[in-house]
Amino acid sequence: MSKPKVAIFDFACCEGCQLQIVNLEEELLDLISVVQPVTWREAMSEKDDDYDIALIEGSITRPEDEERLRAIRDRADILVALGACATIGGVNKLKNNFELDEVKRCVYGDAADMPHLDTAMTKGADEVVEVDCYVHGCPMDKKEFTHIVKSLALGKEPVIPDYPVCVECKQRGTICRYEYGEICLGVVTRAGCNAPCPSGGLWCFGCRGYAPEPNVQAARDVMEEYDLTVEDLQSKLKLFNSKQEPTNA
Amino acid sequence: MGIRKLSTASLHAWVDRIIAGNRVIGIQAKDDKFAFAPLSAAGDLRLDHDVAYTPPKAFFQPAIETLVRYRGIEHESVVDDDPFVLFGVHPYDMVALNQMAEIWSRDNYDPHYMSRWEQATVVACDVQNVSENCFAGCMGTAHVKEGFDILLTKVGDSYLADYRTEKGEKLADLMEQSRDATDGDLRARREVWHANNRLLRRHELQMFPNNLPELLEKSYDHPVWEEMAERCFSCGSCNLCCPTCYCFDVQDDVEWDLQSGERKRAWDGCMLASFAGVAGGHNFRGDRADRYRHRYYRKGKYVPEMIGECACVGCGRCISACVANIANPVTVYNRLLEDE
Amino acid sequence: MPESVDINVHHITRVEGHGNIVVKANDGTIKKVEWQVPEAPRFFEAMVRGRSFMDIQTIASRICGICSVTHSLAAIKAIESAMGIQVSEQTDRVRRLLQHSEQLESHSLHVGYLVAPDLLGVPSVVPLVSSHPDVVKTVIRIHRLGNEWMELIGGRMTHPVSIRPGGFGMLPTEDDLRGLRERLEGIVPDLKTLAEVVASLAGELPDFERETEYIALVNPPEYALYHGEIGSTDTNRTVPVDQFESVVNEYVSPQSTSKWTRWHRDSFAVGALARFNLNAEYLTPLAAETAKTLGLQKGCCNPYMNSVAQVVEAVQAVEDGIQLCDELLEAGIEPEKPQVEPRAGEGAGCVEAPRGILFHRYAFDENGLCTSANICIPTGQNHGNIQHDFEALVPQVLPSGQEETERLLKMLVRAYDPCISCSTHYLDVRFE
Amino acid sequence: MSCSCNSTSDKDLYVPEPATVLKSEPMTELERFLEFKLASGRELGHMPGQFVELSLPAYGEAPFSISSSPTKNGSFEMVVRQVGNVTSGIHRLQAGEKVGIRGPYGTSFPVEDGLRGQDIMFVCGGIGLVPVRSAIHYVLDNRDDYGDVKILFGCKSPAERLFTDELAAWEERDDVEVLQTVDKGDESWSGNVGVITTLLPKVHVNASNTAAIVCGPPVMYKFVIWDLYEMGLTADGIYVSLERRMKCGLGKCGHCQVNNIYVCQDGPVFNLGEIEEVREAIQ
Ligand SMILES: Cc1cc2nc3c(=O)[nH]c(=O)nc-3n(C[C@H](O)[C@H](O)[C@H](O)COP(=O)(O)OP(=O)(O)OC[C@H]3O[C@@H](n4cnc5c(N)ncnc54)[C@H](O)[C@@H]3O)c2cc1C
Ligand code: SF4
Ligand code: SF4
Ligand code: SF4
Repeated sequence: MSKPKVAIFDFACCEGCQLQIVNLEEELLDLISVVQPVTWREAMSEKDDDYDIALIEGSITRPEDEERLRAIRDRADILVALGACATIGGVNKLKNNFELDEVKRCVYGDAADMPHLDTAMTKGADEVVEVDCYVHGCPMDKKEFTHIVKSLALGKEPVIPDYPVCVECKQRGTICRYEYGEICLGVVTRAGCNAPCPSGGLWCFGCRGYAPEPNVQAARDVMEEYDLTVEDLQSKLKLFNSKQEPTNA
Repeated sequence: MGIRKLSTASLHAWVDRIIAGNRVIGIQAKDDKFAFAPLSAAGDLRLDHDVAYTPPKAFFQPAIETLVRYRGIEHESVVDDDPFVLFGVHPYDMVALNQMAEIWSRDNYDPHYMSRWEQATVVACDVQNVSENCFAGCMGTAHVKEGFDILLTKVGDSYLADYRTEKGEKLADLMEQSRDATDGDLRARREVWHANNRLLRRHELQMFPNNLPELLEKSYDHPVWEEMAERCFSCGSCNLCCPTCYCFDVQDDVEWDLQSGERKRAWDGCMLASFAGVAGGHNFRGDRADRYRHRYYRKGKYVPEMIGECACVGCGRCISACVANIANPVTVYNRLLEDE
Repeated sequence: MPESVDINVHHITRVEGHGNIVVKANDGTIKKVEWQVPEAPRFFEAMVRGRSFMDIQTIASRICGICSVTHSLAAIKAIESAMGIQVSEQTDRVRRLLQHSEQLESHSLHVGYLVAPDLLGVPSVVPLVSSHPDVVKTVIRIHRLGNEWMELIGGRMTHPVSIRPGGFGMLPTEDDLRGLRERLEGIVPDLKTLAEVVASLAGELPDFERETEYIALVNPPEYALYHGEIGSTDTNRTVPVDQFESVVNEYVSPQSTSKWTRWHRDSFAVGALARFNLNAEYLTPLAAETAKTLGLQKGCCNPYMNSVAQVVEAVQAVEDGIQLCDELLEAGIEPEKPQVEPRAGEGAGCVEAPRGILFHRYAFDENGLCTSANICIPTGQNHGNIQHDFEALVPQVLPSGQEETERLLKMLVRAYDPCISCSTHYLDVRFE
Repeated sequence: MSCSCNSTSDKDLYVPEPATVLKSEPMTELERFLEFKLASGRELGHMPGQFVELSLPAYGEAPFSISSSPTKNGSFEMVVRQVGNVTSGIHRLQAGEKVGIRGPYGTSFPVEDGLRGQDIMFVCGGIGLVPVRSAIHYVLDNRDDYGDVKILFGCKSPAERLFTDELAAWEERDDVEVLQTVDKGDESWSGNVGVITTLLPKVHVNASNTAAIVCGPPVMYKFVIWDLYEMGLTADGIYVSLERRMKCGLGKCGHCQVNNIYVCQDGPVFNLGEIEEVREAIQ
């Protein structure tokens, strides 16, 4: 089997996920022993439209980006969504909670009506095209990324956790954020990141999207016990999971 | 073997001598909780801890461990045999470790777990401060009679060190300024045990634990399972923090050569949604309530039927860990008893 | 020789974010020289409205993956200023220690992975792996340390989680700090090697100068990165951070619709070179020596030298990092439990990001919910200056032909180390 | 039913031993037939109904029943349905390649002693034929030791039928009664159409001397067992093989636990009498 050709594309995002690829350091050399990058604007000048695997970073926020993504989908055998912006729309989806016109006016004032400032509702990649594989997280976890690349190279379905972040907190011995009276979305969020946020002194804000069958209703029910409000919870859920069911906690 | 008495100061001096020659894992402060961690000075040891946040099983069955290393089809067993001293294990956790040793060694002997167990010198310590949810007194685990190499009990301002094994004696040999315990000391120690039996009851189980299998036998269709599970996140916290839960998952990690790598096992939990799911989408315990019930049955019936002891040792960790506040075994078992 | 060129670099490579270069000249007459930024706008200032002050850092960090630490710090400082919070000396030190990790990580990434290929005439770092393996390994070691340092203090690489309003949610232990200190000491030889390599290639940097106003934080007698006021090479007057709007003077350029900035001149520059020009005398000893080795002198106005200034700053970050470790270890680490009661207010926060001075301003209501935000980003501040550099450079280099012109323009853009995804929270350019 | 694995303290039961693929060929769209030989040359030493953990480095391990009879020497056979990672990896195996084997594990159909002299009825749905085939061969290779032998086999569609040659050969024999059905027929199929329970009324059994061996998808058991009771069989005369998620095969990982039973150790073959009262066992 010849090395699969990989192309990396970015849409609206902070490029932190691409940075995680660079952060592989020496392992980057191992990576290119298994796959052959042919297009990667942030790191190399060469470009090639012939590729097997397309890695998509960023959310889709403009009609022209949808077209670009469709063209990429057509060329790629496997399309991988890289990071929260691409997998679930990520933080960019916060915008969807406002009137779009008002959002533009807020940032651009009188210039807001100019056509190039047009923005549409933010979408994750799979709201535009079919996605074969998800690398969750904001930013994605580089270890999980390498696991996924190796799996693709082996023709294997990557094993992505389908349980909540709590599991990884317990595995790490991290003290539960609820012990500090804070809302942590770990209970409804898909693990796989190794819980860096709760372990690093923050709560989980749900960047990996919901775990399968999240019990959001239960989360709503327990708020009172911690002197927290459902509004607090809703607000937290919106941060990374706006307009993605089930948000109506 | 024997029982020695030493002052708190000599205890510290003794611990420092142990540290000088051994890898010591000791109970220490972690934020405003306590956790076992590598100990570098006796001053960091907190024998007054209420409960170790993560149970000591983590040092025998690590959260993630390598079982086998492979290169192509050549497989090689990976067994950790680095000796260590585990310092400050509470009695209920000691009971849990004893159960685990029984389970991991019976039928199919597990060299990975058992090697660590055999290499460990366990210094248990009677409880000085009760954690908010401990109910060990109800489970008969407020005090432990065996399994440890040394048992420390604080009596007044001093400690009694009861060493039972050769490994324990080796450590005890490092004590300076200690004397044999007197009958009076032993009486004082018995009082501590009695007191602890009363104090470690933050929740009161209305029955003896050995009646649980019978009670559960009759409770399979009780509404409590559905009612409680309604609020369950299927987060597995109650499993993973439990000193007697040992279920695991196994996955292969592969190197970049795509040929060699490691087969690893990691903590798993029967409360997690896909625990009993198989390829093709069928899930043998797809309902939250079924999973919820399974955990209580496992603690109160299945494991007891296997090893003859209740698998809940009353540490109360699951009660604290459950965000939904539904994981309290005492609440559930009492409810079953009430409705009988 | 009258030259005709038609340069249209659609999405310049090896920079963070999307930028275009358009140059059109007919028979030596320059028709068009433009630096364009077609990055999709992301509307951060609008998105943060209604969010709790406790979530602002999490969101602000996402403006840019490469400067996530400094965006976080600027946001936190603004929040604390709005809520009237004083942080402890320990918090202050640990934050500065964290900021240095990003300086090291970002500068080594930029110089090693993005600029070095230009200096060595290859399209990416990949060919260097076989042609200059030792250099690549050195860069990797430095970059890795920057990242692991960031992870240690910030809780992870990229988008730190330990920083909270009022203090840290997670602090390094004293053992951590001792370990870090040792590693920082250990990286010094690699930094020296890097400096030597860059010095040996400095001849490849174009000899182009343009009188420029440089703007950076100043806080004598330190090489200001975290505290201080806004200084300029055009004036001795400094401006308090809270008045940053009067410095950046955002305006809409007639040639493009992006908001540009200017103070005393048509444009100004921020970044490593700006900081060096304003603060060189306060460099730590080895950093000062490195500047000498590299031939970098105060008053330099060759934008290509920004990459060289970054190397100097990488050394500075490590030296000052060691100093901060020592100070922290001497004082001993005290647990922190930041508890902040929200109150209504408004505040600005400023830090030096790797790419230059960065401003955040937020207003909150009495529940601590954000009511408005203004974020002014270094790359945004540099866009105008890049344009003016282009205008000065193109006539000089046009005779060397299309290819060379294009190469030098791309190198120029890269020298600024633009972080375009940052800048597009508010900036967009009309382009054809 | 005995468990053949014994505990030793000096051996790591997680370390598989190498085996060579002798044959690997497609059977149906989803199933592949594989024949293996242990590299050490030793016989696997299994009994019908037992399984092994097959390990494919980098892909993982999964449990598979041994489909060949212990009466066949020198090699053992498996049929693997492609459903996930390990099974997809196995489907790419070619003759000559190596895999890892742990086992045999679990209980077996008591063909060796318990069932001698009895009439035996095999009831298999789909891939359930795979483990049962081991017992069928065992019984047919010792044909004189048993009474009447009936094989009932049902499949979703004709294309999914396994071991069609062997089924045909068994049909030819006059000492075996073979009945087959498919849930949904097509032009290639002239036999019975209907679920497997539609075959049961067609056979006559001497209930007091008949043992039924039942294996198939989870949904099948309840219905088949119900009908067997109707026919007069008792739980003690019915043997089932259960499938659960499995990781270790050693009674530790907890995945296969059904109430207090570990399917990997106490099963996969159970006398129905043992588990009839066990909730969750037969769904
Ligand atoms: C006793 C027993 C005998 C079996 N015999 C056969 C057989 O002869 N032929 C055949 O094709 N299949 C058989 N299976 C099912 C087979 O084990 C699964 O299809 C296989 O585990 C799927 O693995 P996978 O990696 O391809 O799928 P994935 O979905 O990628 O599974 C990942 C892991 O989950 C577990 N798992 C998933 N599905 C099952 C399952 N159905 N049973 C147990 N564990 C599972 C395994 O540990 C597996 O490694 C048997 C199962 C058991 C328990
Ligand atoms: S802990 Fe939560 S927010 Fe943090 S990386 Fe994991 S999923 Fe994302
Ligand atoms: S069930 Fe709960 S109380 Fe009982 S041993 Fe486990 S964690 Fe402790
Ligand atoms: S900890 Fe509570 S919510 Fe989580 S799985 Fe256990 S019972 Fe359910």
